[in-house]
Order: sequence, then C-alpha cells, then structure tokens
Amino acid sequence: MTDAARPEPTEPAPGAHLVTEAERDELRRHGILLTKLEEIVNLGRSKSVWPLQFGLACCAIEMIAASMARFDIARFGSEVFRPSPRQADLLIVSGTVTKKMAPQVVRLWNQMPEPKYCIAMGACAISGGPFKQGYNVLKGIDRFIPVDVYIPGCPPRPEALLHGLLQLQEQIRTQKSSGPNVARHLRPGDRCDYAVPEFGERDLEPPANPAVWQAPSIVRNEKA
Amino acid sequence: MLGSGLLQGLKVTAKNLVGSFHDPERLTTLEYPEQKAKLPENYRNFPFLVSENATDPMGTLRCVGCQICEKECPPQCIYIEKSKDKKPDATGKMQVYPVVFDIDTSVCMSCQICVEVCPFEAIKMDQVFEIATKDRFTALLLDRNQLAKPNSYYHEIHPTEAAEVDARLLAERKAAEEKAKAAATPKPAVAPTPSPTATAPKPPEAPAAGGTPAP
Amino acid sequence: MSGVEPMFPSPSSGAHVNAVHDPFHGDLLEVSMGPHHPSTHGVFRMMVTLDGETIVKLKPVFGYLHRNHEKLGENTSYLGSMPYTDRLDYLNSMTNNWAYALAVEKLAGQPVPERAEYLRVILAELTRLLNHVCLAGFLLQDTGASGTPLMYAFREREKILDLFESLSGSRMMCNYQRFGGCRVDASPEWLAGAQTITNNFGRFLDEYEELITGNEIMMARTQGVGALTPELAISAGITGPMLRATGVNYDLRKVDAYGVYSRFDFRVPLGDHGDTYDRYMIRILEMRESIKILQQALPALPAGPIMDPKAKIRGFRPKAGEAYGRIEGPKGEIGFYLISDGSPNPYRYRVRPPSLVNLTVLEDMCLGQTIADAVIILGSVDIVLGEVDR
Amino acid sequence: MIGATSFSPLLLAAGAGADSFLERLPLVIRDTVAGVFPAPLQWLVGSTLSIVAIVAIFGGIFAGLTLVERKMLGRIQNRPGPNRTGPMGLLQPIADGIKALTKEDIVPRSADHLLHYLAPVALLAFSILTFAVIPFGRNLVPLELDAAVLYFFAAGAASELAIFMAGWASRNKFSLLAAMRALAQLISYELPLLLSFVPIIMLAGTLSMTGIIDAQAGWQLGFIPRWYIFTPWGFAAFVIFLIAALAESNRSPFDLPEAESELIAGHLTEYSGFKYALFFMAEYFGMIALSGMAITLFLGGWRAPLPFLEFIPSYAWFGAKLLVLLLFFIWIRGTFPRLRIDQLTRLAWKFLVPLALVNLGTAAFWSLTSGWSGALQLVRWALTIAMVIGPFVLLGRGLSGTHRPRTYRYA
Amino acid sequence: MMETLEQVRDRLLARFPGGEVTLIANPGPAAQHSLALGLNQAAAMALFLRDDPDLRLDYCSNVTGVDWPEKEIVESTKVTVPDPAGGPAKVVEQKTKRIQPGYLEVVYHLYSMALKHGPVIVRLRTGNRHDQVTVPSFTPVWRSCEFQEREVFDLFGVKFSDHPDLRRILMWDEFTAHPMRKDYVEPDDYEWEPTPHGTVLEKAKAHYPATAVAAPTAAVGAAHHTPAAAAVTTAAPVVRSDTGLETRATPAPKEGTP
Repeated sequence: MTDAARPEPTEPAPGAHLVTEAERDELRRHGILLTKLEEIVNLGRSKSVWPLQFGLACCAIEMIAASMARFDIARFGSEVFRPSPRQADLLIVSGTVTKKMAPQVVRLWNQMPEPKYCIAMGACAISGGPFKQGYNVLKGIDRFIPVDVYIPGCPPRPEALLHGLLQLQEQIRTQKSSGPNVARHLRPGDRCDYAVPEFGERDLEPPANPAVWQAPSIVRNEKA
Repeated sequence: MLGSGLLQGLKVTAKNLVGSFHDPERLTTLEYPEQKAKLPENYRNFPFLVSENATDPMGTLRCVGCQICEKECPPQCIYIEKSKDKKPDATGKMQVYPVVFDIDTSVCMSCQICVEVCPFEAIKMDQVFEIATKDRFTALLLDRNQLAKPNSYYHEIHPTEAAEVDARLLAERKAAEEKAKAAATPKPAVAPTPSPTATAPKPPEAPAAGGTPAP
Repeated sequence: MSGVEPMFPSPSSGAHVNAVHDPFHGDLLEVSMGPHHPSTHGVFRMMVTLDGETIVKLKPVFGYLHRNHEKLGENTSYLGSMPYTDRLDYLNSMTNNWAYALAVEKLAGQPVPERAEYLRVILAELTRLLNHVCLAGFLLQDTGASGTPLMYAFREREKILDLFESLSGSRMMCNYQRFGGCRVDASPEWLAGAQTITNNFGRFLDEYEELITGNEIMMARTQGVGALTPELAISAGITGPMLRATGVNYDLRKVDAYGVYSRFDFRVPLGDHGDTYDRYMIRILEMRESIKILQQALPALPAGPIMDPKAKIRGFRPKAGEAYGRIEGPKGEIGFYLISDGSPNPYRYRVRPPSLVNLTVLEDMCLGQTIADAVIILGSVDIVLGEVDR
Repeated sequence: MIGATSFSPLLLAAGAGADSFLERLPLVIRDTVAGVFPAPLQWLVGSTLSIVAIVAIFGGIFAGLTLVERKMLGRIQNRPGPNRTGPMGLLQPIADGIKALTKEDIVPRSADHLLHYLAPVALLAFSILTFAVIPFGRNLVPLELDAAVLYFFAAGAASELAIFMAGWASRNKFSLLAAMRALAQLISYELPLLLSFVPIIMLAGTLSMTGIIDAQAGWQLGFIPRWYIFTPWGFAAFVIFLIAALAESNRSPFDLPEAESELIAGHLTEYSGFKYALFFMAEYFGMIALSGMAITLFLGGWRAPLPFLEFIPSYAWFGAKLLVLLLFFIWIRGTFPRLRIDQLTRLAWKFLVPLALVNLGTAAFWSLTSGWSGALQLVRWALTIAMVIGPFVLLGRGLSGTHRPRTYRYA
Repeated sequence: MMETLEQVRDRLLARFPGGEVTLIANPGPAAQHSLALGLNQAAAMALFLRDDPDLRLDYCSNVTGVDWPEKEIVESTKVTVPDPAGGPAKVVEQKTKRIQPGYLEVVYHLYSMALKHGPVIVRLRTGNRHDQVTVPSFTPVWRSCEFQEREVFDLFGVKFSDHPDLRRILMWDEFTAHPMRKDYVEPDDYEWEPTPHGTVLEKAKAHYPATAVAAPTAAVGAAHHTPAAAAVTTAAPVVRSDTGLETRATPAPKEGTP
C-alpha cells in the first residue's frame, strides 16, 4: 500500500489502557477474540458498502465492467447497486461532473443516509480531467462534496476501482468513533445538507462550496 | 407451445450454473487482489521519464526540456521549466535539462501523444495503475523525482519497444561519433555539413524550431 | 416568410404542460425520469407527463454531459483532438477515431496504405460486435432481467477489449488511428487471437439468442412497442440499425463504400415493423454479418506499411477549406465537419452525433405507451450521452 | 413394500419410523421447558417457545437465503458471488445486518410519519403471522387449526395493505406509481392463488393442514408417493400456484412494484437503513411461507418421498423441499425479464383463472372415477391429461397472440 | 448520378426568380462546394430540393453553426500616383484596411436516401452578429433539424423563425451567453490548479494575493514555477463592453504548435 494510504500511527484509543496490544495477540493465539464494539461495527460497514447506481460518463462503463463477471465487485459485498439514494452508502462519482449536473450530484449526496462515503473515480471527477478547459465542466467534485478516495486514470481500470474500494474499506475499518480524528459523520459540526449551487447567468453560484473546498494557495518562487 | 421459450431460457441459465463449477469458460472471474491480470505489453497508464541508469536517475535524464510534449499535450497536464545551465547528456553533448517537470495525473488522459511526439525517447508510458489516494493535491501531482525511472525498468515493462528504442539510439550515437571523428580529423578539408542534430529523428521531419539547440 | 406546412410536425412543444385537472381522469402526473435514473444510460432526462401509466407527453432534456468537445477541438491541434474522439461515444472508440481520421484525410487529401485500410475495417467490425452485444445486454437489463444477459454480453466484451488493449494500449480509449494510417501494427499473435474470437463468437450468439429471442416475456414486452414508420424515420434523419429496422435500405458501408468495404460481400438485414423487437433483432443479425466480414478480412490482410510515409504527426497544417467525412458507426452515421484556415488548429470542428438525431422521434414513439415501454424504447434507440451532449 | 423391510434392522439403532428419538425431539424439548413453569403458565410458555423458534430459525434461513441468492445468481452469471467476508462469504449476511442496523433512518419531511413508520412493521407482522399454521414436521405444527388454509391466506392477503401504505406514505411520485401497480398485481393474483388449491380441499375433504398431509400419505405401485403433484390436475394446480406465489411475493418476472429499471426502487424508494432491511426480510418471509404452503398442499408436507427413507426426521424433509423450491425461485429470478402491468393482469384474469376453474372440473372427474381399475385406469389418466393440456394450449394461443419470432429480409 | 452543383443552382434560380443563390467554392482537396441561399425564399427552396423528382434530398444529415467574426482585411492595391512635380507617374502600393463585416452561418448537409447520392451543402448567412440573427428554420422541411437547430441557437445565438420549440438544448436555461462564438470568455473558475499554463496561470494567480506563503506540504519538493514562456493563448486585454459581456478584442486562436 502506498504510504499515503496507510493510516497514520493511531494514538491510543480511550479504552486502550485496559488491555495492551500484546495481551490481545496472546488471547487471540488461544482462540479468544477481544474486540471493541466500534471495530465490529466498522468491520460490518466496510464489508457491505452498497454503491449508488449512478454513472455519469465513460468511467461508469468501467464501473459496470467492474461489477460484471470478470472483475466481480460482488466478492467485496458491494454488487448491490441500489438505485435509490436512501439505501446507498457509497457515491461513486464516475465521469465528468458538468455544471448543469453539479446541483443534482449535491442533492443526491444530501439524500443519502449518514455514514456515507464518496469515491471520485477518474480524472474528470477529480479535477475536470481532459475537459478541464471546458466552460461547462466543474473542475472536480470536491468543490461541493467531501471525497474519501481519489482514483486517477482516464478511465481507471476496473482493478483500479477495486483497489480504490479496498482503500475505502480500509479507511472505514480504521474509523474512530471518538477522539480527535473522529469519523466525518460523527463530527459535531457536520451539517448533513451541503449547499446546493444555483444556476447563475454565466456560472454556478457559488462556484465552489467554501465549507468543503479550501484550495491550497499557489506558491510562486520568483527567482527561478 | 406457450412456455417453450421460457424453458429454453432456463436451460441456458442452468447450463451456465452447472458449467461454472467445472468449465473455466463459465467462470471467468479474476479474483483481483490475489490474482492479478498479466498486463499486455502495450498497456499504458501514466507517463514516466526515462533515465539512462538507475544509480543517478536525476542526473542522467534523457529529457532536454524541449517542451514539445508540453505544447502537444491535449489536456495540457505537463509543466516544464528549463534550467539555465547545461550538463552533458549520454552522448557527452552539453544539453539543457528540466529543473521542474510536473505531470498532473489528475488531468492526464494517458493518450501517449507525448510519447509519440518526443524526439528524444525521453518519456514513455508506465503500467502502474494502483494509485488510489486519499489526498488529491500532493499525491496526484508527480514531480521530476517521482517520474524519473531507469531504462532497465523501461525494458521490464515494454521489452520489445525498449529494445527497438535502444537499437536506434545506439545507431545514432555511433553515427554522431563517426561524424565527430570525421569532423575532427580532416579539419580544414570540408566544412562540417550541418548534420542533422544528434537527436533521434524519429519522425522524418525536422524537430520543432527553437526546441533543441543547434550543435 | 412563407410558413412551410411540416409533413411530420413534432407532437408537443414547450418544457412543461399546464396541469389538467379532469374530475374523471384525475390529474396528469408530471414525473421527471431525471438525470439520475437507473435506466437512462447515463445522465439523460425525460420530463414525462403521465395519465395513469400511459404517457401523454415526453420532453427529453439534454446537456448534463455537455463537455464542450467542439470548443476544445478548436483550441487543440488536429492530432490533439484524436484522443478526445475516444470520449465521444465511449463504447466505440475505434469507429470514432476512424470517422475523424477519414474527415481529416478528406480535408488534407491524405492517402492511406492498404494494410491500414484492412486493419480499420477489422477494428470497426470488432467494435460493432462490442456495441451490439452491449446493447442487447442493456436492453434486457431495462426489461428487468436481473443482469444475466448483461453479464454474458460483458463476458464476450472483455475478450474483445483484451484485443484492443494488447493492440492500442487501452481498453476503451484506443487513440489508435492517425491521419494516413494506424499507429501500431498488428502482430501475428494478435491476428490469431482475433481469429479465434471471431470463430467462437457465432456459438456465443446462438446461446444468447436461445436465452432471449424466443423468450415469450421478451417478445410480449417488445413486439409492437415504439413502432416507427419509414417516412418519419427518413425525415427525422434516423440512421443506423434503428433506420434499417423500419425497412429503409441505407447503410453507409454500401452507399458510400468508404475504406475497402466494397471488397467484402455482406448483406444488410431489414425489418418490417420498426418496433423495439425489430431493432433488437436487426442488431443481432448485423452481428452475424460482421462476423462474416471479419472472416473475410482477417485472412486477406495484406503486408506493407501501416502508415503513409509522407504523413506528418506534428506540425500538420491542412490547406484552407472544409470537409465532411462520415462512416457507418454502430449507432448510425457519425460524421465530422471540419473547416480549416491553414493554421494547425481547426477553425470549426463539428461532430454529427447519431444518438442525438435518433432521439428526435423518441416522443413520437413513446406517446400512448406506458412508462415501462418508454424505458425499453429509450434502450432500443441505443444512446450514449458522451455523444449526445458532446 | 419391497424396500421397507430390508433396511429397517440396519437403522434400528437410530429408531427409524414415526416414534424415533429425533422425531419426538421437539415434543421432548417443549415438555422439559414447559415443565419448569406452573401448570396454568405452561400453555403460554409452549406458545412463546414456538414463536421464538419460528422467528429464530426463519430469521437464520432469511440471512442464509440472502447469501444463497447472491451466490447462486453469481454462479448463473459466471462469477463466484460474495466470498471475502468470512470463509466462503458466510459472514456476508451479518455484515449486511450490522450495516443496515447502524444506518441513519431518513423520513422525508413531507411524508406521513405514522404510516411511513407503520408500513414495514405491518408487512413483517402479516408475513410472520402466516407461519403459525404451516406444519414443519410430524410434531412441529405450531397451531392446530381446523380452517388452517383459510387462516393462512387471510393473513397473507393483508400484505397488500402494507405495501400500499408504504407507497402512499412516502409522498414520492415513483413510490405512488409503484403502490398502484402493487395493488393491481396482488389483488389480481389472489384469485388464481386461492382457486388453484380448491380441488385439493375438495379431494382431501378438510381445511386443516394435517388433514391434507394425511390425505397424501401412502404410496402407489410401491414407491410413487400419493402426493397431489403426481396427479395431472395436481401438477397443473401446482404450476398455477407457483406462478401466483411468484406474483404474491413480488419475485422476478412479476417484481413490478419494486421495478428497478422503471420506478427507481418502487415503494421502497424513501426507506433507508433498518426499515429497508425490514421490508427485505418481510419479502423473504412471504416467499418462504408461500413455498411452505406449496409443500404442504402439493408435495406431501413433511412426508418422505420413498418408503425406506422414512428414518430421516420429517422436518429434514420439509427443509429439503423448501430449499428446492427457494432455489427454483432464485433460478427464475436469474433468467426472466419483467412483465408489463397490463400483460401481468391479462395473464392472471385471462389465463390463470380460467385454467384454475377448468382444473376444478378435472379434479371432480378424477375423484368420481377413482373406482375405475385395470384398463379403465389408463383411460382415466388419458382423459384427465387431455382435460389439462387442452385448455392450456387453447388459452395459450389466445394469450400469446401475434408474438412469434420473426424472419427478416436482406437487402 | 447527381447533377453538378451548377445545374442545381441554375434550376433553383429558374424556379425562384426573386431568390439569390450563390455558389461558394471549397478551396480544399475535398472539393465539397456549397450553395448560399438568400433568406427570403430559403424555406421554399428547401422544399423544392426535397421534393424535386431527380434530386429528392429527403435526408438532412448535419446542421452546423459557424461564427465568422469581423475580420480586418488588408488589401494592397497598385495605384499609379501622378507625381505632383510633373515627373513620371509612380506606381505605389497602397494598403487599404477593410473591415469585413462578421456574420453567423448555418450549414446544412443534405443527402438523398431514395436515390443514394451525395451531399448538397446549403449555407444560410445572417445579416450581422448582433441584431439581425434570424434565419428561416428548416425543421418543417426536415424533422432531423429540430434538435440540431436548437443547438445552433443555444451555442451560437442564431434565431430560427417558425421552429416548433426553440429553447436552449445543452446549456441551462438561465445561461445568457452563446459559448461557441469566437469572442466568448469562459467563466473564471480556475482557483488553484497544480500545473496551470499561460492565461490560466494569470487567472489563477489573480485569486491569490501576492503574499501567498503556505507552500503545499510534503512531496512537492521543487518550488513551483514562474509563468512559463509557452503562452498557450496569447492573453488579449479584456474589454468590458456595455452589454456586460466581457469581450476580448481579437483573440488569437490557441496555437497547437508554433
């Protein structure tokens, strides 16, 4: 796994002082599994991530190919592509998000029940990709909704999508239900309704959701 | 009879159900993380910069910063910044080298036009596709250090193409040396004809003006 | 201005209908089968006005995948637009490339060597197999078969995609053809692989038809649904299998005889009723004809260069002028209209999208049918949003 | 008679036959548990024990069924199905359950909150009610009712109300359309469902389940069991019952209310999290109950198919037959596309109901001529088969009308 | 086979004495010449093209909008100037600058499915690019023009008279500009892109005050870059016109290669 994906060294969880890691391994060797409720819930959630049946463009065809016989996303428990956002917990943004489609995508994201995750699949969903210079193309979906895993490629192979899904399952499994980096849906400030942009005269109003999108500033070294 | 078509359909699905237990044709699943598909040799994902040897990848980049690939790239995801000074390249000639060579993999559409138009065989297509990350700005913007990979790696992923490229480069270097020897020995006799630059004239026409400095 | 009396007026106009409150029939229900809908093949929206389950009015709404293909085409060089054509109709990248290459070759008067012409025919017919198999799978998915026919179709598609990947480097975005030939030569192993796939594709089709064509439920759901008359089809500019299903004999491979199609004998299937079942069957029969073409073209592939030696990759500046090149894509006539002013970028770069024009008669076909039929009729029209919205 | 004797000494240790230890095991359990409590409470404890047993066992079967369905559909579609959660994917239902439990439960602001909450509860309650009368084994009959069949279909018929409640309460256009479709479909298939087993009541002479199973006891010609499915009119009634059962439990060719491709998720569009899991569970319980009913009426309930196999306990036979029927349901789901709403109702009213009525006549003829023997037996069989096939072909031609594969011309 | 374009033009002129039909040659090797029809009788001429027995152009394959902005044409004409001092008249080159008025053009490619013969290309030109932008619609003649004419209206701003349902087809309804025109200025939504070029870099930098300090963390070692010489589009000064539409003076097309 690339280093960026490995979870940063977890600082001790609140209940860690009761049983140390070595003791847990020792118990496990004797066949006694010691775990926390949070781990079981996270394991259950990560093994049954139901994506929304939602495809935008060419990456959607690769997403469908990933759910077909040869790559079979069913092995990971996610072949149930739920058509209604109410029953889905993963939004795979697969394809170019145009400005005419952006309000719909944000509205779909708002309609999904809470422990929801988002995969930006393909160059267009990450940053507008090859169509970046178009006037009707949103420069990446992370301007309006928070994204958990970015899968670059145009289109990424079905295996790359499965790799991304494994990354997401890893993230869900190591989610914290308390402490500083608590899971996004449990954060106190987390509002479940993200601002839906309106259609303006020349562009979307607002062009990006400030709560979600903080673009790192450009540093120009003037000397070179 | 009314139900005959339905029964035929059931027969086909039953054949597939039973077949999936013994006939490999009927169970075509590749269990991804454990079994990985053998990628065909021509497969391309994101570009990488070829360097002569693995010991000092930054020092022996083939790229001379001619910015042809930056102009030709349709989504414009390559950013090059030339150096002010020069350093000797593989054939010993003094060449400019790129100080900054960024490829934004969140914009690149892996169309390999940069490989086609590069006169120096400096940029080739890589086969790594497992690069899903959590943060977009630092992990997906590959800079010169992450892009440079040795020629041996190029031989690993594209064997036949790498062999062709090496043969052609070898032939040119030999031709360049003979010309240098010929130019060096009978100095006064013949004015050095403006031989084609030491570049690999892959496409027959002359490289873009202003790109490579005249010898 | 003398108002011309239209022979085929469009059934309704305006985006919405004023709500009709009829005590006996009750209200008309306006449903938006919107950009996010399980079976609109992408981000296509239909504003449907229902009286109970029958459709009173259906207005398609486009533009949700308008990626400014033509504006980008004007700001990029001729070669730079070639990878963008893969993303037009993202199921058939080889035929898009060929249409664009044909138009630019016509614009610049660029000859193409023999071997490249044969390779183009082989790859176009493989793409036609790909597209028609996917269509049958998606059509069955819309009628409700829970993915089984689609899985069998994609099982065969994966084999053909492996061929494209080993030849051009990418499964779906091949970017394979250049102005004056092809980019990579086909190795003998590749040709052997193509031969085996063509040979046992016929067996797969027989099994596929056994599962679907005789199925009573399929016949009941599609026969007589979304019928289209030949005259309306011609006037509405319908092309491809959808036109031949109404009985009009117009196949560009026979009419224009572009490339080397005149050297192969193949037949053009024609339907009589023009309904959804005919559109499905015409595509199945066209797949059998494509197999026949492949079996003639693969052994007859001549040796020789795959790229015209004088063709230029960079600095390609066609003389000022314009050209319209078109080929018979799997979805219909896909054409490129280019106006050049001598600079390396085209002055005007226009794509003639078969899917968008074929959707002109969607409302005529759906009026009076139920909402379940509208889904299948849209499936049988076979649209891809990358091409509809460009 | 041939096979029965030679095997029994071999299996005496297991106590084959009606009074073997395994056979009386459920009674033994019930008596020991009820014995602990004082006498007046024992009836109450006995019934709560059977309720707990039913919910636990069939809850487990539901979980297993979701996995079996995904794996079998996968195998039909050339892929292995879920196999990474736990060994061979066995923990997949648990993972789905945990995720559904911990999901946020969204109720749309404009929805009718009470009905939106009550719909899944009502649907699950009605489908569990129907389990009260199904005889799972010789001593495993939760409730001995004289009119058990009547009770079963009365409880089963109420699920239409719950589905319409769900569709109406969500105040969503698609779920409203789905609710209308659900009403039309379920009501029009109630009739063939009931008509198809009236001949059995006529021949068995009783409405109670155990009575019907006793009527199917014994063997003909030594090894063919006297189940109703092995009579021509019984087979026709079984086919009609299965088609109607598919429609009642909204399964594949008839899953119009929850039509993914047209109405997003039908009446379930606005349900998320645990309520959606309840709907899912109710649908599977309905399917299990209807196949349990089909087993009792046509496949001889918990009776063993061959005399010498009597030593296997009766509830094992019920389980085996249930598994076969459920796999058949899944197989149908993997193959057929969906019917349109008007074709669906036309199939019910113009094809299944007339066939079921004609079947009444055939069964009457069959019961009146039961006295014939020798050569007349063949005539009897031939006539009954003719009375079954004839209307089927005539009505079939009327139904399929002009739908025939077409031939095409080439230019 | 099909008669030549000149014969078609002559028959059209004969049939419609009042109308004007001019033949426009195509200099390229494709040699697909076209006919420019006058706007007043265009619809009637189209009907004739469709119903004429030996033409029968019953299939309108492609409708394209083209934008020809005002162009400065510099003509050098040889003028003999009498020498004021009575000397021999000198021949001097005079450069006269002429502004060729811009116009919007709609190109129709017509084919015949009945007789299976090739394209007859018909062009309709508007008065100018601002107010006279109405053109007769061909949708009553060929139904296939319905969506394509709506697209030309949406992206170029050409109004089609008696088109059954003239609405925007690709952009959202509240959109006011016509994006495919040569003088369209894209909305400025490039806040931060890792490898911007030329004008995109200027636009992106305008969003950040010069004192932007925080260097992007971790991997990107090499500091970022000053605007490169490779200007992709030569940035022309942005002139704010009265209609609130930012119009550039004469945007040079983005150079693919030098």
